[in-house]
Amino acid sequence: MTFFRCLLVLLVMFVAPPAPAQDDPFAGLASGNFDDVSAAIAALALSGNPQAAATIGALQTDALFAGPEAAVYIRTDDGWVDARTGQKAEGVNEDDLNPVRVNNAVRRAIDAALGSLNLFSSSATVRAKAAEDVFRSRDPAALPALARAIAKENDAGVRSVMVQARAAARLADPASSDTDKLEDIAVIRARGDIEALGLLSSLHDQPAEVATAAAAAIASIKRSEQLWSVAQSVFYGLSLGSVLLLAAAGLAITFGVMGVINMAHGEMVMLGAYTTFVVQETIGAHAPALSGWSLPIAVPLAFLVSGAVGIAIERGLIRFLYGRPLETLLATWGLSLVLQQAVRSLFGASNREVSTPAWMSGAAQWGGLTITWNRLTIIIFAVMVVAALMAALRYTALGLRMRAVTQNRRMAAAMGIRTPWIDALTFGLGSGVAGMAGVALSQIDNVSPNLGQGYIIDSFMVVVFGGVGNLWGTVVSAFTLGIVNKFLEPVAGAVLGKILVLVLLILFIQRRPRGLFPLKGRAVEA
Amino acid sequence: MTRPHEDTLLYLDNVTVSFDGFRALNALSLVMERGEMRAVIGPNGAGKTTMMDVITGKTRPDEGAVIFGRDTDLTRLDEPAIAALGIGRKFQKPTVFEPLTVWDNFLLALAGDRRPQFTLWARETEAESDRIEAFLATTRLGDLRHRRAGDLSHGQKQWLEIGMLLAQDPQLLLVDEPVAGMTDAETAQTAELLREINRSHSVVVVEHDMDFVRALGVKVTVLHEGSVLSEGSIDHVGADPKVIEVYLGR
Amino acid sequence: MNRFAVFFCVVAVVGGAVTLAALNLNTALGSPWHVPPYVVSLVGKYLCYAILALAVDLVWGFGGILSLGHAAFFALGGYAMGMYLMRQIAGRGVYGNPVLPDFMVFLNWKELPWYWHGFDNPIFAGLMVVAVPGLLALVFGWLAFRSRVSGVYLSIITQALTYALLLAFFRNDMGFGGNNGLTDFKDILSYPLQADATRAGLLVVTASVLAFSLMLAYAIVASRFGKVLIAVRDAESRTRFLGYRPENYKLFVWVVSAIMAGIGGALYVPQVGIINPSEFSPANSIEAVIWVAVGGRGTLVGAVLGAVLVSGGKTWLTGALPEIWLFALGALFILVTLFLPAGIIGAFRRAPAPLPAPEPAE
Amino acid sequence: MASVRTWLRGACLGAAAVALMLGVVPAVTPSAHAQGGPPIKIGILHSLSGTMAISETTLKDVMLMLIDQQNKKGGLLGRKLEAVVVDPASNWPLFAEKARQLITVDKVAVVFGCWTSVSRKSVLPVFEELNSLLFYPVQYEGEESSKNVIYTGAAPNQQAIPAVDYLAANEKVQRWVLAGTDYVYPRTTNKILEAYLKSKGVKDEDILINYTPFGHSDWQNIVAQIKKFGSAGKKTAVVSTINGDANVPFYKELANQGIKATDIPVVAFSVGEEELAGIDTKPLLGHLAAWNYFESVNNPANKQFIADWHAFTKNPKRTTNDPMEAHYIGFNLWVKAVQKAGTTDPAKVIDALIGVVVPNLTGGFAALMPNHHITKPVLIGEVKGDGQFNVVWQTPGTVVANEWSPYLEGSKDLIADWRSPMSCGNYNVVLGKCGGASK
Repeated sequence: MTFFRCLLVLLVMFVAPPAPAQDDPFAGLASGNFDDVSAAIAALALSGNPQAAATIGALQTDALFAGPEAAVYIRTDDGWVDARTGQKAEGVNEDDLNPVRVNNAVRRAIDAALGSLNLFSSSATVRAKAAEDVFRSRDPAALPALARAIAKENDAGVRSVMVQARAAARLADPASSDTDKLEDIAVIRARGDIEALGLLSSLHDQPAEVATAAAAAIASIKRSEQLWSVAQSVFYGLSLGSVLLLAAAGLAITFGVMGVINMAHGEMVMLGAYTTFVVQETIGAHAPALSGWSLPIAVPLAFLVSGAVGIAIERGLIRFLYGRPLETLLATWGLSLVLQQAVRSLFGASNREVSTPAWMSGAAQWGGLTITWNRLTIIIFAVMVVAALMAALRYTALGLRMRAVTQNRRMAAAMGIRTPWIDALTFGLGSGVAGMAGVALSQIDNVSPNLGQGYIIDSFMVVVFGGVGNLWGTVVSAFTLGIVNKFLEPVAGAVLGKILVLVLLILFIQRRPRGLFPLKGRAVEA
Repeated sequence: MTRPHEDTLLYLDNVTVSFDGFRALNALSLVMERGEMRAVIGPNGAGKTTMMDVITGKTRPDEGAVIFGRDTDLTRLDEPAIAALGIGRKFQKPTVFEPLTVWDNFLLALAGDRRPQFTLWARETEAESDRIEAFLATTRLGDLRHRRAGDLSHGQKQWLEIGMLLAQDPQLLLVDEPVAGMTDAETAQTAELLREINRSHSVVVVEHDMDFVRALGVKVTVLHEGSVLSEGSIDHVGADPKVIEVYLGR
Repeated sequence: MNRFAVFFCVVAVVGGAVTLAALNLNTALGSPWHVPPYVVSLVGKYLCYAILALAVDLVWGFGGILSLGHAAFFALGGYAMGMYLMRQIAGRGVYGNPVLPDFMVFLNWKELPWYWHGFDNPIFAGLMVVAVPGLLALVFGWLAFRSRVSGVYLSIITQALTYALLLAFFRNDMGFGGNNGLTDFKDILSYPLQADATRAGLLVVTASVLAFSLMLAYAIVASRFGKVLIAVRDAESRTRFLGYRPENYKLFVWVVSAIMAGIGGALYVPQVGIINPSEFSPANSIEAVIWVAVGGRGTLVGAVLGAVLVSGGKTWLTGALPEIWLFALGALFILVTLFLPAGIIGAFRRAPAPLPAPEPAE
Repeated sequence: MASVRTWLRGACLGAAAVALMLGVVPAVTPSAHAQGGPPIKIGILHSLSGTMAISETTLKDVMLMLIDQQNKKGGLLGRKLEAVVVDPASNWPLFAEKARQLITVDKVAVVFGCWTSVSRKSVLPVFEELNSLLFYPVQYEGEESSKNVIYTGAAPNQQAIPAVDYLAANEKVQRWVLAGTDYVYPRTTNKILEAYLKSKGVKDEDILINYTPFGHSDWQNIVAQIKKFGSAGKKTAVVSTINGDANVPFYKELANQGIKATDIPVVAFSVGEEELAGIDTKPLLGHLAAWNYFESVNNPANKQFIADWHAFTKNPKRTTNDPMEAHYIGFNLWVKAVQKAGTTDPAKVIDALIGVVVPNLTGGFAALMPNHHITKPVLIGEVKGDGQFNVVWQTPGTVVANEWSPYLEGSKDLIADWRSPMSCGNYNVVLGKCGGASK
């Protein structure tokens, strides 16, 4: 508590001119004016009022309400609490209350007020985050607190962030000495990320020596940034490639292995995404404790749903059309219209929200590389799906039969394999894989009836570019197309980049009419 | 590149073809005289069809040369160019143009200008009709002239295809398993037909059916694992211990 | 596909169009015989689709080339016509700029891009309607057929072609009006487009072009060239061993078909009043293939019938069952492929003679 | 002097035309005043399938609700209203075909419809030719004023410019990313904004313009580029005219790359409650949108509207959005004008419409101005955690639309005024004549 008091006293010395509602900061909170609310937050933090932390915290979670005559209440699970007294408030009529609204300026004031306090939190992550907040706010007022926090800090990682925060704050402080500033620039230069660049670029009116050091640091960060950007593009490319791979993997089975031109493939992906939505809603309604797990739970379910629909399609439609690939194309096109409209009738035309679990949100910084968790998860997921698919084809009895049937149907039938069932299961497998792709795509794209449409053309391109009938070809092709696209995009722009990829693909097919990895041998030639 | 001698029509020199490491033809060399009929036999996978593919330009060899006539290297040409030189081919599975009539099948096969700018304006001439009539007679398909080729029986399709081959008027005919799936009577008739063709054309016959080969009574080349195992009359190769081992030994 | 069917179709198309046009122009508004202008422009649109369907049937039904990008040629022809119509507006646009189309004015373009020059001349524009799709088809076809790209590979790269063009024409920097495309046309060859007589005239012209295309297509497929083409479709490698060069045959029919589609597109634009990049969308190309499949592949007349019936059905269903018409349309495609494999025309043939499946992906 | 004479001549012609119409029309529709006649048909031209169904289906539903409510109030002119719904399937030529069908076959009195500019452009000649009436409810790029279209959505100055002003004043933004989908609305809006920002002293190097294709789904580089652009030491904001489907992946990427509204705020002109319904908004707190209506506006009329909407759709979670309010205003404008004119004949209703004032849902009034656009308040909202917007700023009154932007070279001298005698959609005030820019 003493630290808290000291900090507040120090804050008084540096904080902006006093707000009009300083006598009663709570009245400021109830004013409905964003400037007054921001001022009230700062004033409340200074006031030493024991209710300050609770009130500001409530504001952050949208739980603060203003009533008539500048009354301020906090909404809690057990009812209304008067913010001034911390006592339970009786007889509050919700219709008289208005939420205390927050805008970005207020949000920054909240971050600043809470941020400095948290430098002394018992949790290392909270301290690190607080230091990061100070780094971003570059508020010289936080310097004394930082100094003590650094002295007290045992965790090396948190400590280095605090040092960076101190550097940022000192650089923004006109009172700092040049020696300190030079040292600070070195610290920031070592941090070397985009925030560091932003901070250094914003330095103005510095002594010549400091300005030179800053310019050198900027140049150095920019140089390393350029090197990292290659790695970053590779990551983007892998990420795009993994999306393409997921979308195309199922098609590599149904189209590549079975030769069925399934225009409703995209709809299988869409069904997977909607399955994810339904799973999430069901879990949210009946087992909220599991909600972080809804994605892993959705994966097998999406496989089953899309797989079952796939088997139904094969039994009901496609089996009548074997040997007539182009008729299959038309019938499945009709089917895709029906499926889209069915989903539209069932779930409505608008997007459905599939939320991202906490463990997939945000990004990690690795050198100059930003790696977003959801993308990384999708890359890993894609690789796992394809590995499982290959293993299933190679090592399971079903896979063996599938290969036998696709290689020599009559011989397989003669050996007692029930080929119609194998056809249905193969098609179901391909569709199920598409369904799993839908789970991943729900994380980065719209969950709407049109979801599948956006991927069908790309999927066919990937399979054809890789070489029909070759799963490895599909893998190489997906990642190649992804990476080429992402290297072209910064140069040519998103649209031209995509056009270029398509043109290159057309030219490539002219050179190698059977894709990257054609199946060779007489069987194919005949 | 030297040719063995003046009368050589086709000379395969050290031809090698491999698919994914599997050698379908392994340094195959073969000489054929003008006017000769040659039977090529061998177990499955011996490289018979691949040899035909190489001669007709469908497959490019990894090594070696195929010399046709005086000094034409077939490995540099594609299928239509080779066909234009006068090499005709009949496939193992009869492939005729099923939606077209028997008559039209012959019409398309007749030697003549193959370019689109010709066929677009071409009208059937008297001479063409006469020749088609002649082939209809040779192949005994006269009554079926207006039937769709797809409606013919298997044997009739085989004959139609051989007839179309004749209509091309090639110097060399490559015939792949002409009697597969035929009745004994049809087989005998086919052997007769081939001998008749051989009077004016050189012929290579690939066949499994030993009786048929014997009935042809021509020089036989035995292929095994992409190379020539033995060559000579049917009795000669039949007595060759290597041949016996390959055919009977496993 | 026989002479009689083609003749009947030609008579029906031209006769029907002339009758409609006459009834539209020469009867009073209240008369039971009156044909409203709505029907005239609707039928005109269907007939343009029929030309596209015919073009698809020529390459798919007879050449075995399943193009999933034929709408690209249709749209290119349409754009050439649209550029002409745009130049005809000259000074009557909302900004009154004598040269620049409106969309260039408000995007602050200072002068006409080079490729827009000449389009004020109807003869040049007409030439481009033929030349642009024709040249694109020539280059694309020459590359593809020479390297023996066929089967699904060819279908997929035709789709890539139209998709690339779709993206390209969406770009505003291309100078074709971006997503909005070209619209707000005033007149064609100095006839006002909104006049009933112009509409009726366009209908008759479209019908005549369709009839001519039908006869041309019939002449091609009935010639010895056509027989070779069918041979190529069903047994491409066999024709090679006979000494034919399938690539040349395919290329010729491909270019003819592209030009036909381009002309169809050029006639389509003045009748619907807009051309924009969505005409390039792969779905449109697939729809054109579906018209042919519904009518009967390889029958020419079936393509015309399929285009008119499916488009007509779409017009009716989107009005009558707006909420569920996709179910009906989707079901139609499924049922036709399952129960009428040779299309409507095929179902009426004496002997069931389904087309042999084309060679497996080569 | 010449220009005045031309103006007079134009005015006379216009007046003559109006007189002619007045003389002719009653003969065609003699029963317009009859009580209890056949139902009045109202065309609804919104895509129910295809890519635009996602946005337009809701507008079809809201029209059905409004018509239903009017019928419960006893209809209009003593007649019932009847909706004619068609599906133009996100296919632009089909829009024109369906418009013609609605007007000539179904003989509707008015059409409410279209979302994209291209669909409006496609049907425009049809409405002008047949002299019918279209209510267009979506914010658009301006640069148009047709006699036969009532624009109830915002023109750029009713949305974009106030938003930029807000950011510059309240967030002290100095660097701007103008990111949009590559089509005419973002192009024009960004052209206008660029000119506007430069007129406010923003330098070239502080403006980054980026265009992406429709339905763009991989935003990794672009978001990284924005982050980089924002690291130059000046407060940076993104002005997004990204369209429809592309928004969800864009915001998901923003959230994942950790771009917070307190660092780099994004203000969007095409993202409303409906679009946010597909996104988890917790990471997006504080990003902004500029509209003329938000569902969260606290106002009795809006509460009633939302309650009616939930009851009509039997779904207490259905959101409302800006284009729905536009249809609400448009429908009421039309009803009032029909009552004023005493007929549903479009030619007369068009004349009666100008000057009609109806309440909007944000506590003010919408008046139809002579340029066929309505007056609108501009609201800036910040995204809340529950997918709603928190209104943080609002224009003090309503704003009149600049259908022709003063910031564009070609249109700075143009105005629209559909009152006789001028009766012109592109009147050049410099040349003093109807029909385009001075060049």
